Amino acid sequence: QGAAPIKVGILHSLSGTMAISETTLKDVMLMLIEQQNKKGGLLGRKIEAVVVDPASNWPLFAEKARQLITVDKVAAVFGCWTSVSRKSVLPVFEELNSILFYPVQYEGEESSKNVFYTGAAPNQQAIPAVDYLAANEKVQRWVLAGTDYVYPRTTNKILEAYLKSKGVKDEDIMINYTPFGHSDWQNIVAQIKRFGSAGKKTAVVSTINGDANVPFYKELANQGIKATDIPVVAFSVGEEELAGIDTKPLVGHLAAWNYFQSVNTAANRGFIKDWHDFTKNPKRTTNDPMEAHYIGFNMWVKAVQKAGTTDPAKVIDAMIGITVPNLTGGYSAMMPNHHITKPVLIGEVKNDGQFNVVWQTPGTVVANEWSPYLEGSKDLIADWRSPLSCGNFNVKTGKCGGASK
Amino acid sequence: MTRTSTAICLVLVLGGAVALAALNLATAPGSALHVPPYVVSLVGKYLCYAILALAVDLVWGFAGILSLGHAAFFALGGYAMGMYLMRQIGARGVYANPVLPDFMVFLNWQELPWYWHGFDNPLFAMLMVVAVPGLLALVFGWLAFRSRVSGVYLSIITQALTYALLLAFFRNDMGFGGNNGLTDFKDIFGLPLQADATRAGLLVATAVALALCLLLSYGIVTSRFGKVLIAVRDAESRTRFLGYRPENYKLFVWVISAIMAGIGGALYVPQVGIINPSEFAPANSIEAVIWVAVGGRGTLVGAVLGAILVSGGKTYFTGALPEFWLFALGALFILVTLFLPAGIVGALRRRRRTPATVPAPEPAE
Amino acid sequence: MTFLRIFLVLLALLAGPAARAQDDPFAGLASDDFAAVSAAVSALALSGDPQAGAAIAALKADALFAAPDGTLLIRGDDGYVDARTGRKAEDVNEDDLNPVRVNNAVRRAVDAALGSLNLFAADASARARAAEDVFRSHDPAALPALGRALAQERDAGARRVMEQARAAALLNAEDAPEADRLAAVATLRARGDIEASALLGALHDQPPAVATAAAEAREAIARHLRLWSLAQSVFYGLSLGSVLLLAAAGLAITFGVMGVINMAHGEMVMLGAYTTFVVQEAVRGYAPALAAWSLPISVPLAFLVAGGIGIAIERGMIRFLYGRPLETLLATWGLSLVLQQAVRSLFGASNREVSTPDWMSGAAQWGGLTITWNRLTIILFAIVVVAALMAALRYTALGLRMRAVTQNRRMAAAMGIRTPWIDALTFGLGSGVAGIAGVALSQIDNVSPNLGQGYIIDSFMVVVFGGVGNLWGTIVSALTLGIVNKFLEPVAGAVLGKILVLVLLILFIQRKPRGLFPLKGRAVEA
Amino acid sequence: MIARGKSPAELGDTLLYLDNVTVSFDGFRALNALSLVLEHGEMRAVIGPNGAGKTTMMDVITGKTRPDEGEVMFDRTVDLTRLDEPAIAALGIGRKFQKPTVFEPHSVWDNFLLALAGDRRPRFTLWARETAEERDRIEELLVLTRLQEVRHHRAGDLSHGQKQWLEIGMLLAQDPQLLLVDEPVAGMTDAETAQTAELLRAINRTHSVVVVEHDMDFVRALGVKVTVLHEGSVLSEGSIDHVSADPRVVEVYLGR
Amino acid sequence: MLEVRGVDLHYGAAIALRGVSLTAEIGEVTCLLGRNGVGKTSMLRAITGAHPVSRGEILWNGEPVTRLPLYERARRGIAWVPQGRDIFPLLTVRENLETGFAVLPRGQRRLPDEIFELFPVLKSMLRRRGGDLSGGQQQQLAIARALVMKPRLLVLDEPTEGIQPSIIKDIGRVIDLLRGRGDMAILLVEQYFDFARDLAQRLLVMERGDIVLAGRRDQLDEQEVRRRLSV
Ligand SMILES: Nc1ncnc2c1ncn2[C@@H]1O[C@H](COP(=O)(O)OP(=O)(O)OP(=O)(O)O)[C@@H](O)[C@H]1O
Ligand SMILES: Nc1ncnc2c1ncn2[C@@H]1O[C@H](COP(=O)(O)OP(=O)(O)OP(=O)(O)O)[C@@H](O)[C@H]1O
Ligand SMILES: NC(N)=O
Ligand SMILES: [Mg+2]
Ligand SMILES: [Mg+2]
Repeated sequence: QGAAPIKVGILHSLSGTMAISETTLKDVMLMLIEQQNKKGGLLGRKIEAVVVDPASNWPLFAEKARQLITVDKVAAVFGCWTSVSRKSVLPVFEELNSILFYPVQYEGEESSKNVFYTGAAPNQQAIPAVDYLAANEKVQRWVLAGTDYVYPRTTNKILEAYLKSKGVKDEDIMINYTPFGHSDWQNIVAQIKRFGSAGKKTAVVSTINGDANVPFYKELANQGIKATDIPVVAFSVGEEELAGIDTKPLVGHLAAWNYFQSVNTAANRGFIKDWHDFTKNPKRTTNDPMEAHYIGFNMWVKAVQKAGTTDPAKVIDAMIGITVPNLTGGYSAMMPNHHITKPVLIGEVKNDGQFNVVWQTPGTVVANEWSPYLEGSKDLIADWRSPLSCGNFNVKTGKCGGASK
Repeated sequence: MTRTSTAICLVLVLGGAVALAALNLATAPGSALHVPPYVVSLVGKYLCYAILALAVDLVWGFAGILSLGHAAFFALGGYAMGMYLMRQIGARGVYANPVLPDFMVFLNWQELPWYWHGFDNPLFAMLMVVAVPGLLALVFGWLAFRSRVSGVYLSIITQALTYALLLAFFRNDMGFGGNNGLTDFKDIFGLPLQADATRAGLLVATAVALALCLLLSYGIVTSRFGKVLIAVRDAESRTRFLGYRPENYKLFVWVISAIMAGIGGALYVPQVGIINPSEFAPANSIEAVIWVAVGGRGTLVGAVLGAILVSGGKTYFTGALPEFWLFALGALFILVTLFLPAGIVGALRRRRRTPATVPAPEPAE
Repeated sequence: MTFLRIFLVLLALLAGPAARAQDDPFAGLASDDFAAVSAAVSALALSGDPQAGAAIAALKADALFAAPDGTLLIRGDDGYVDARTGRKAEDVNEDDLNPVRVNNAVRRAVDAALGSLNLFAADASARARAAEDVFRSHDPAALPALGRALAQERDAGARRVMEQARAAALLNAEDAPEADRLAAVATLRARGDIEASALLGALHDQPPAVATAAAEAREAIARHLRLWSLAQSVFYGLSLGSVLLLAAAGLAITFGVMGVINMAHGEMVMLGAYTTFVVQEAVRGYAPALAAWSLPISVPLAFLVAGGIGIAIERGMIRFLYGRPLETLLATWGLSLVLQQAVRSLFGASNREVSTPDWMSGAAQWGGLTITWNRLTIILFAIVVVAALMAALRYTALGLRMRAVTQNRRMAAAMGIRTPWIDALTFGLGSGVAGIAGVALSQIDNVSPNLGQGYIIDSFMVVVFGGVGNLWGTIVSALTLGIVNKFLEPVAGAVLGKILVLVLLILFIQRKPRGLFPLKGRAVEA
Repeated sequence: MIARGKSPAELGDTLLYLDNVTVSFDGFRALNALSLVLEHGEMRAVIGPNGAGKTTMMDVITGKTRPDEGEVMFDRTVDLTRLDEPAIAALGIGRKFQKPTVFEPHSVWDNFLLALAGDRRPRFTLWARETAEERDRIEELLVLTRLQEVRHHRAGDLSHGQKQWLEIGMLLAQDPQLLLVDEPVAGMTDAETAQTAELLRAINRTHSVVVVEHDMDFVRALGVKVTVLHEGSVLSEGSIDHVSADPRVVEVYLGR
Repeated sequence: MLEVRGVDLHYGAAIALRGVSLTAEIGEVTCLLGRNGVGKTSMLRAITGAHPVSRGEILWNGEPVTRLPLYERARRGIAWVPQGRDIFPLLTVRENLETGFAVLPRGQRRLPDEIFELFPVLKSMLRRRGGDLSGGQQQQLAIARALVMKPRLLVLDEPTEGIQPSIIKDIGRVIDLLRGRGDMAILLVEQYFDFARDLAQRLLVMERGDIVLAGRRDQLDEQEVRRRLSV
């Protein structure tokens, strides 16, 4: 020991609207760092977490990112939840050539040299979920309900194109957007009910975000929409969100993730136990973005070991190809597009607030950071290996579009 | 708004900014005197906030209009600048579309909406920076002041205004990038945004803008116009019987103030690198009011001081006490109110004032 | 246990001798394949095995487990029971057990199976519910059971649902005669709700006459429902309005009456919601018998907690700020930050669960109107709270003193009114009412540190739109905003609808610069 | 007394003409078909019981209250009911309120400055500088109102009587054609009252004045025509001796 | 008996009363005279507790009340009719009157008929909002409101201001009547000298924050008093 510790930045909102989701991620990072230190640290040095609070304020994210990198001189940053916060810090990471691990499922359409996306791209979550419903629940009519922002908009665009490519007709798709924090769902739920009464099996694909979910599910329960009638499959509702809801009336509604707390593997059992010990709370839940950080952190550790340094430029190069075990019994690999491979799991809500995994992909799925279902991006690929080293290479024109270095 | 304090403030703002910029550019990164770029952009951001605070103080401190929606003008100025910066990207966006910004491409927009036209021209864009907030303020103010909407009613509709804009800009269909807003700017007036020199230049430009706004405000409030304004603030109906038209007075400062806020926002965007609808959040406007209250309402200099101190405090506390900073900041607000009733500047100045300005608490008034 | 007996008898009746021939009707249940499990459930229901009902019920309750050796075990309050034999199982190694997993398809099969079985329950409402389940599954296999159930049904309500169920099943049967089908369509048309319409819409391979009748019936139902949907929108509006009203009522006191720009109002609401959470946990822990009553218990407690904190705030802070209304904005904003963070530190950042008692869950159907119990309760609750508040202010000596103090503190003191005490009580009352609102909001929204933030803007708008200082205005304003919102929402969408409401509000204030019910006259200018 | 519906030409030297003016508040008639004519250069005293409608009448003239009915003409041609307060003030109608209202945060000096006749538009006041002329005029007013010593005090810190004086001074500073003075001597000592009467008489040489007062000695000292209002209309009119002798006025107002 | 001993009162740095002493006896009307701005109102504020004194002592029936808040003094029988009336503008006339109940035991909370005999106009306006009344009506209401409290020290600040002559006479009669009952001390600030002289047993004249002339009505030289009241 003796050497100065390696600093790692944690950039998650601890106050404001996103604190609900992000606080847990800060905690899990502290746990992972503590565990790594117990194992002797990294390159013979201790790891030290630098926690800041960007307070759900997007420009503050950029400010704090800059502070972490230039003032605290962190080797890597684990952080952000919303896409806008990531967009806000992205130029900072690129300018200062540092590393960000982004652990949340997002809309794709991005690949930066300095960001490692450990959450799901749309094809690692949304499309398999729709396939599941079509195959197993014989769904023919679709409600795409989301909060009005970029992630749901893009996801729904992709899903719409995908469903149409499968022969679903226009009138069998209903798209509905609500504001952030929408709390009065009476009308919309009734509308869904009406839409679902056309005689075809109907399902709701929900990209409703955070706060709005509790009142949404409460209203579903109240109006008596059961999963056996109109199932709802959500991409942003995990164990953490369900902790705030009485799930008895919601049994059978679905969520698509790459991890569920209920997955019964030795790795996961161990992780949950560590988590409970660390938080001294045997009831704390785990969720998908936590697993993403688990994977991301382990990948970073491995890459640093491989590169023999924490110098971001070297670590970035070392990252590609790193493979670590995930918590669901398989391995995740960092691909040249800076996204990771993930299994896709579909879970049904149980009455204890956990999910019952009813389906999963046989292997892992590689992320389509550029969606083949969108006009503008279907010709783009990302590959950060030299000589290509480009986040948005247009295979048609053969050029690395834009200025992304 | 005494002459001396205003002068001191001007010198500090201008001198400080120039010094920081010079130390950033002229010294080597290792040297003891070196000012890191982080500090340059941070101070630049504070000064933008100070412009907003000044704008709030002008209407609140002197015309009695408690605007809980001033950040809307700030954000509109910011969006105008953001649209210019967006157009500057040209084909360097991720989709390499020479005309459409990235967010339009991936949501399958076919052509640039009409209101985006012209923003590739810097002059036009700068005109819009003042025109858009100014026009909105003109229309809104004309309606409200003519109908004699005042007090909390006015405050709440300003809040409704910014909230409505927040929701509107959130909508992807509006064509302003939805929740993500506008980002990924490359350069401004042909200069690369990430260059230290550009940053230092922006800092100095902001300081100059702040100084001009301060001078302008000082000129306004110390003129006879300013006296009428104060009379309007405290006895609006009485001024009417003297033949003054309070609505015109209010409208004038309101529009000036909105334009100032817009300029603040326009300078803010290139320095923080993003503009998105959360800038319209009512909480932001309330924060601006709080800067003014902390610094001292109706003192101009106090607004500048308050904005810098509170934002600086926020920067410091969110880093040093990430889990408890809200306690610190909240307590600061409470303590300032209780112990410095006229704000920091007011407290420094409290000498000749009789307590009639500030009625004694229990049991008197 | 009567239930179980009837159920077993019935199974025997239903199944007949053929089913008994099967070897192990339980075999498919332990499968990993949900389709196989579904099939097994249906088969088991028909098998007539005396243990079938218990096994299916256990499946529904997630209490059926499979051991590695193929034994199926039902987990009960006191240990495990072998599903096949009904005997107590010894030496169960819990670690080896795998729960029999259920998905929606299995659940549907279970519901259908239990539905047919419960048609003979002792309780008429249970029979009606069972018939409703059959209606939804509209499984022709249930027809014989329905026929028998109908033959002995006395209760008119249950009978009606059974007939509808039979109509639904019949239309989906392969061999029903056309006349019966037409009669079935008429029955569904008479039912007249969305479900009936859905069922009719899903029909295929019907004789032409039936298809035409079904289409006509659907149109008739749609016409009928359109009228009701107007009433439905009004209900939604009232319901949203009552939520706004509750959220704003406390503010109408602290801001409307006292003139304190109380930015911490939302946090008082939040504290009320957390009180509800704590009460619920305490009741669960110490007095589970009272579980259904934890909400009513929370009401006075939330009032006391939020009110008490309100009094403390007034004594510690607000009282130094009278005569400086704008400074209260700054101080209470600071306070709201502190309270939010305090709750976050104490309870964690994530949502807390407050469950809905049974008597408040679900919905009643009234014609084409769906009335959800929790919303109805909240509407009534809001009316009671606000009426009590108005009465207290208007007719009690305390109310008079509160108003006197807030209009002219010094003169009120000169009249012998203990102003500090009244100030504290008034602020406490406003905060307490906010706390009560929190109890109601815990039923429909997140119980999180951010709860209050979501309502503060709306609350101020409601109070101002109604006219500051006018409780009656607050009521009308809240309900109007609620209804306008709910009429705009379907037309414009939720986001645009909200924007429109705000713009309308801004324009409205131009016409009425002091709100809906302005205080007029010299009294105001004075 | 006054013929209804006179054409402008017939109004002769009339400055202010109220005809059949009615104002009600929630059904209560504060003014009830009130008619009143004031000549150019005239000073009129208006008296009447509390609540007779005197202040309301001033509210109507200055545009603060819109009458439900009736005509209010100024200078024969201007219909005051169509104008708002600043427009009426700009015509040259100034007012002193019953309850003194001054600009509390401003000094006494600035109160006078703001009241001085002059361009009221923002674009003028923005550039306006205090002229020597203005300074002289304010000094004069300070002497007249005996506020020299408190010239730099906040107006809000003045005693009640001092505010009364300040407001009278502000009214003079406006130099209006018509002065409406609501209870100018309330709270003044007898000596001050006499002086005020003197002052008003002096002003009346060049201005028209309507004075409302309850102090009969003061009204007598003014020596002008008196109008007695009661329940919103004119009860009696004439010299002070005439109206004091009117038994109805004694009954409802003066008392025995 | 009310005794004021050497009271100073400041508004911020400005002094309004300098070591003033006075007494007011029960069963007497004591009248305080003085030009504008000499400190009469300030004196009454000191006595009622509306403004704190910076020095000196105030005794009411021998008990020091100097540090007691307004409402405690009101509960000891001190009622105040302030200059500017301070009507509760949004309360009805009846409610304005009922605010006086706070100092009364529960059984006595009735509006005495005598106030309506004195101010008949109030009777017809019970449901009107106080703030809507005319200036003079408000003044009447302010006096009536003080009487509801059944005070033992009645402090009136220019009660005749803005009131029509006939009612001024009535008010004079009432003050006399109240004094005549012998259980109340009355302290009256007045500019209207004739009114004061007719009512008062003792006269006090203030100048620049101090009492410069004091004595029983019959002992004082009326010309001297008048001189001090003019400029
Ligand atoms: N806004 C209002 N609402 C209700 N009543 C009003 C309003 N304004 C005035 N009044 C009533 O109208 C009547 C006339 O009031 P006004 O103030 O004109 O009387 P006044 O003659 O000036 O009396 P005073 O001599 O007491 O000042 C009074 O009875 C008053 O109560
Ligand atoms: N709230 C205040 N703040 C500062 N100064 C004040 C305040 N109130 C009164 N003064 C000053 O104190 C002095 C005495 O005022 P006070 O009101 O006691 O006079 P007064 O004798 O009642 O006069 P008036 O006859 O005009 O009512 C005056 O010079 C006045 O300017
Ligand atoms: N990336 C998301 N969920 O905002
Ligand atoms: Mg009057
Ligand atoms: Mg006085």
